Amino acid sequence: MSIESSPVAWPELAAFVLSKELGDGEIGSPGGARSEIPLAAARLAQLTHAPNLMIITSAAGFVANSVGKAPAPLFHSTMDYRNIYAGTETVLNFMSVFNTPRDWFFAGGLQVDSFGNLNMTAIGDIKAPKLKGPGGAGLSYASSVARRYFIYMQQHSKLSFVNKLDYVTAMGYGSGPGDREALGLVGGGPALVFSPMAAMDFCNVTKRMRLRSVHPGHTVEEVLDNTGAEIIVPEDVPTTALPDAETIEILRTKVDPSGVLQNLKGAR
Amino acid sequence: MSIESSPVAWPELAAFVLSKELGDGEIGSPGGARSEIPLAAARLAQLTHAPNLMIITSAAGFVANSVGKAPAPLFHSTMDYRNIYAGTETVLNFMSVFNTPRDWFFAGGLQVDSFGNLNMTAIGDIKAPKLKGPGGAGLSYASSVARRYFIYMQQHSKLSFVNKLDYVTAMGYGSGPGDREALGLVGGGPALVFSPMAAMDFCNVTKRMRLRSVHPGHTVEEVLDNTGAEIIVPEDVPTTALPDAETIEILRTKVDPSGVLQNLKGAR
Amino acid sequence: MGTRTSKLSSIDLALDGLEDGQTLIIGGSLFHNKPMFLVREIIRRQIKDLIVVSVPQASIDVDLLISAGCVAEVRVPYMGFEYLGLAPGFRKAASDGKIRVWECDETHILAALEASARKLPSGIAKAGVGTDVHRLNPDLKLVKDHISGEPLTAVAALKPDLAIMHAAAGDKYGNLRYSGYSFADLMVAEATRQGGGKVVASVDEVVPNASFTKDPFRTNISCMLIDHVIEAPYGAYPCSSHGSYQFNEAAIVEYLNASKTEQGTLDYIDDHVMSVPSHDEYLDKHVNLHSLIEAKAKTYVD
Amino acid sequence: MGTRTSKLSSIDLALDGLEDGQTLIIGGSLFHNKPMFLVREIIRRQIKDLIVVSVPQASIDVDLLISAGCVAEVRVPYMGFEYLGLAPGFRKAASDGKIRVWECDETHILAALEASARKLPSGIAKAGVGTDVHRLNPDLKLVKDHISGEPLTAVAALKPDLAIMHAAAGDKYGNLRYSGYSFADLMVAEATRQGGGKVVASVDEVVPNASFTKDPFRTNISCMLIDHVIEAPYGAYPCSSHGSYQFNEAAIVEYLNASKTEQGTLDYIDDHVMSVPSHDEYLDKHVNLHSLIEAKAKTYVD
Repeated sequence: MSIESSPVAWPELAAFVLSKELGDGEIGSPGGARSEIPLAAARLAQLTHAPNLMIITSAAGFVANSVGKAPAPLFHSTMDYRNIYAGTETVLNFMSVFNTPRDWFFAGGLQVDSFGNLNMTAIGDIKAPKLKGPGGAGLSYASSVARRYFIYMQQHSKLSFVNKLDYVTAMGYGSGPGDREALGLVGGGPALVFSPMAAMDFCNVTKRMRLRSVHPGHTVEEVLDNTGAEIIVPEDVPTTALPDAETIEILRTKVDPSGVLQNLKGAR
Repeated sequence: MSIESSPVAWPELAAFVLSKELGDGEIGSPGGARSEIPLAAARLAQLTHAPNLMIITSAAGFVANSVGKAPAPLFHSTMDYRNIYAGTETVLNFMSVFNTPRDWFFAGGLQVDSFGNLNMTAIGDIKAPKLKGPGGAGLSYASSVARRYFIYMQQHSKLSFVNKLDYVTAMGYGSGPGDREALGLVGGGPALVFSPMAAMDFCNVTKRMRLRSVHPGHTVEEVLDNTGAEIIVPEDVPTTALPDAETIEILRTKVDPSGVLQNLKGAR
Repeated sequence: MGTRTSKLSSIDLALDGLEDGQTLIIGGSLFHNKPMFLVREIIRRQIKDLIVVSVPQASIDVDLLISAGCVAEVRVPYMGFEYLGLAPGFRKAASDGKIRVWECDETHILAALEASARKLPSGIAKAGVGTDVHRLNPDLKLVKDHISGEPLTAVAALKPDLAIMHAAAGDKYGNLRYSGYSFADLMVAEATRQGGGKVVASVDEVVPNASFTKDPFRTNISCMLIDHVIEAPYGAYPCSSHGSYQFNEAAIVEYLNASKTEQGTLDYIDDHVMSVPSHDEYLDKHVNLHSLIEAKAKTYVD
Repeated sequence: MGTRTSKLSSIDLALDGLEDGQTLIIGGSLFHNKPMFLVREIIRRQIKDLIVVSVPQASIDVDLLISAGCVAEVRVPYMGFEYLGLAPGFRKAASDGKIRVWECDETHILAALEASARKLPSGIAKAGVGTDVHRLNPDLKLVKDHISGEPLTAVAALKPDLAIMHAAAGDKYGNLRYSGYSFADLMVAEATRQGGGKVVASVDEVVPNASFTKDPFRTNISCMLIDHVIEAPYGAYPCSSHGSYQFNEAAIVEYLNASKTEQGTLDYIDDHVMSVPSHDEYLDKHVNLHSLIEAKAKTYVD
């Protein structure tokens, strides 16, 4: 079954896979590119296996838990005021946003390399870049303190998965094991990379990116043809599991009742 | 006329003299020893010559202006919740208390020397002090940033006005001109010292304490007999001016309607 | 007894002293609480070579200033339109080498602002360690921690000349209250005021001082940090006044579409800024009552 | 769908893990929001050699712990009873060399807590420059600013093992709301949680979670920072729960008077702590309804 013919849209699959990464009692921030997806992932986790998970809506300082609350629509932005109705229990003063735990956060990037380092700065010569990125946002901060984090890449291509970044905006595992510790980065580094084709994690020993699963409708060969970074490919790479009917039901009735994920550009 | 026979109690005189030091539009914090007096001074200033003066009640983060508001009683402590009724317009989050202007603040001390340096730490050997003071509070912080500050000494004696402090808790003018600048202290240093006997300012050139006025009922000789610090004594030292009837009226009906200052221990 | 001085100001008084080359900091974030009325006024005055700062995110506010030729340097951790795309004016000017980009993380700007607010010479952040940012931005210095010796980033206190921000309500003395989130506006005001700069706030509505004394825990920014208050209803339009009215997505997309060509950008600036010399005229020309009713309604969910 | 876990705890569970020699930080300031019920519980457990921290001010909370022999080191910028006098237990123990005093300014403790909250190795303050504090307290290091080179004080991140605080209201998940000022409690919770320690709050009243969702701007401390909540009505007594009930001045003076002699101190501790094994018994023995009505009334003015 390909994703095109699957019962879930591609952003729904992303939200589902990411939600399974989030543990009960954890505290984290959605955000990054396409923040609808991580926000949905976190709410889905709360309403399934992680009822004590707390969401901090990044720079908007809303701290929320949806369990036992009336369903609220999903919005495109974590800064949307209406997130106040999605189980917000505390509004942090802005500086306190940076004084709170991050068991995880979500990052995006123009480029990622095989050690999970990210470029959000620019492609090409910085003085006249081919593509000027939006900037570092809080990526370097969050990647330095968060217990772990998830990278969401909007495209899977040889231009976005590369062996050498044009610029390092946020450090993942640097050039391998021990680099984070040597620099005193207290956070654990990236845990998962999610793209339209596949999910990748990192080898515990080498800290190199490793193909974890390929989404329905895609193949290992296709992923490698579109990956410029040297990644580890295990002998058996499973297909990314789809959510069961009950989870889809929760996603569509409680997390995203207005169907924002299904209607995202390129969702199908 | 001596202070004993004067129409004002001694803490009222202190509040009056200190209020005259405060300029319109300024922002500052009462606090320090006997905070009723600086709080009354600041409110009196608001209700007389400084209607745009804003009071920050030190560590309690209440920002207040009494102009045009119903009179509220004066309380012994700037941390008393009831100060909320004394024209409080903003409650600062605690860390913001340290991000706000200080045109002035009030300090107390166990000892002061002739350059306005203060000891709040201890008298005697620090390992077994004769008198352990309450500690530095926020004196060193505030004295480093405030545009100027006022020192309120509860006693005027050779033990409290000394040439050499047992410990420097907050730096005034150090050992003279240029010392603050050399250390990068952006605040201007102490402006006035007020004691039960006299008011003292600091010579612009030498930064040494200088007798400015002697309170009714006291003499220059008496002040010097009770001062262990070497201070400048001008040829003519006036008597500290008493408030006029109108000011006393404002003080007693609007600033301190319940007579807290008149009933302070040792007020008469 | 004297009376308190009103800080209700004309726009001319509020922007008096703003000069080419100064450092301007803008409150709000992304599409929210952006003082767009004040941004348009600055463009109309054709101020040049500004160093523009905003944290954590800027969108149409800074992008419009860039497109209008007011900006020499951008200090914004995230310049973009989030789910609506990248920032067209910023991208083009950066690619053409027409602006300097002060590369940074949120925490670098915040550390620099906090240092100013606390009258400290510099601030520190862990962000930047292990990245290229120190090479790209020499104002960010890779240092060793005073105690542990581990690598950190140090940054000098940032003292803006002028801060502009937008709140839902203010009184004539300058107390400000937001309906929704106030983002970094308090820190922006603290850093600017403590650094010796001027703080100007537009508000949707001027309310009595008693509105603040009756619930001072709700005051977001104290009057002591504010120099000028200007009543500008819907002064954040087309951005939101967070919690009071939603941003107008269509109006922001209109800007993005216009920005696809140079002529489109010029026409947009003429239509939305230069040809409407006052806020009233701007509202008359570009904001209809129906969209405001909708923008208010969009702050709720069923 | 799972359900959320309640953090409503027994006192035994809440204080589990507290050991001799640990670092204890106490919320509130002076006579306000002091978690006196928890302080008494710690004394009853006869914990020794604590490093006790409180900022900006401590009074009967820390003084009682000292007099009861629980304290090895005091890290409090101001230890005293303000207009009621100096701190008797602290003064005596300091003069007798029975406790170490970590001399400091408010901003030293705050910089150390903020460093912990932000997961930074150290913090800086201008305070201390030009004073004797670096000589008296070697944990405060006189350093040169990374950028300007000017002298500053650096201090390592402070990571308490246990924080105790008192709020007016809390829900079973740990969200806290104060009626009046919350002083440094938010920073205390942030620093302790981020530093790996445990945060315990007593509340006068447990309220429904909906009480927080209906006005989340009023929540002072988020449940994500709190490990245990204990309902203890009048748990701050004889101190205030700021804005809910006033401190009982006579009861505090009673402590000061008792502390004039060694026997008086012992008797006080026996009477107010050791002889009353539970909060209910404490309230029955030492708090009468009339004084509570008065304490409530004293939070208003006419």
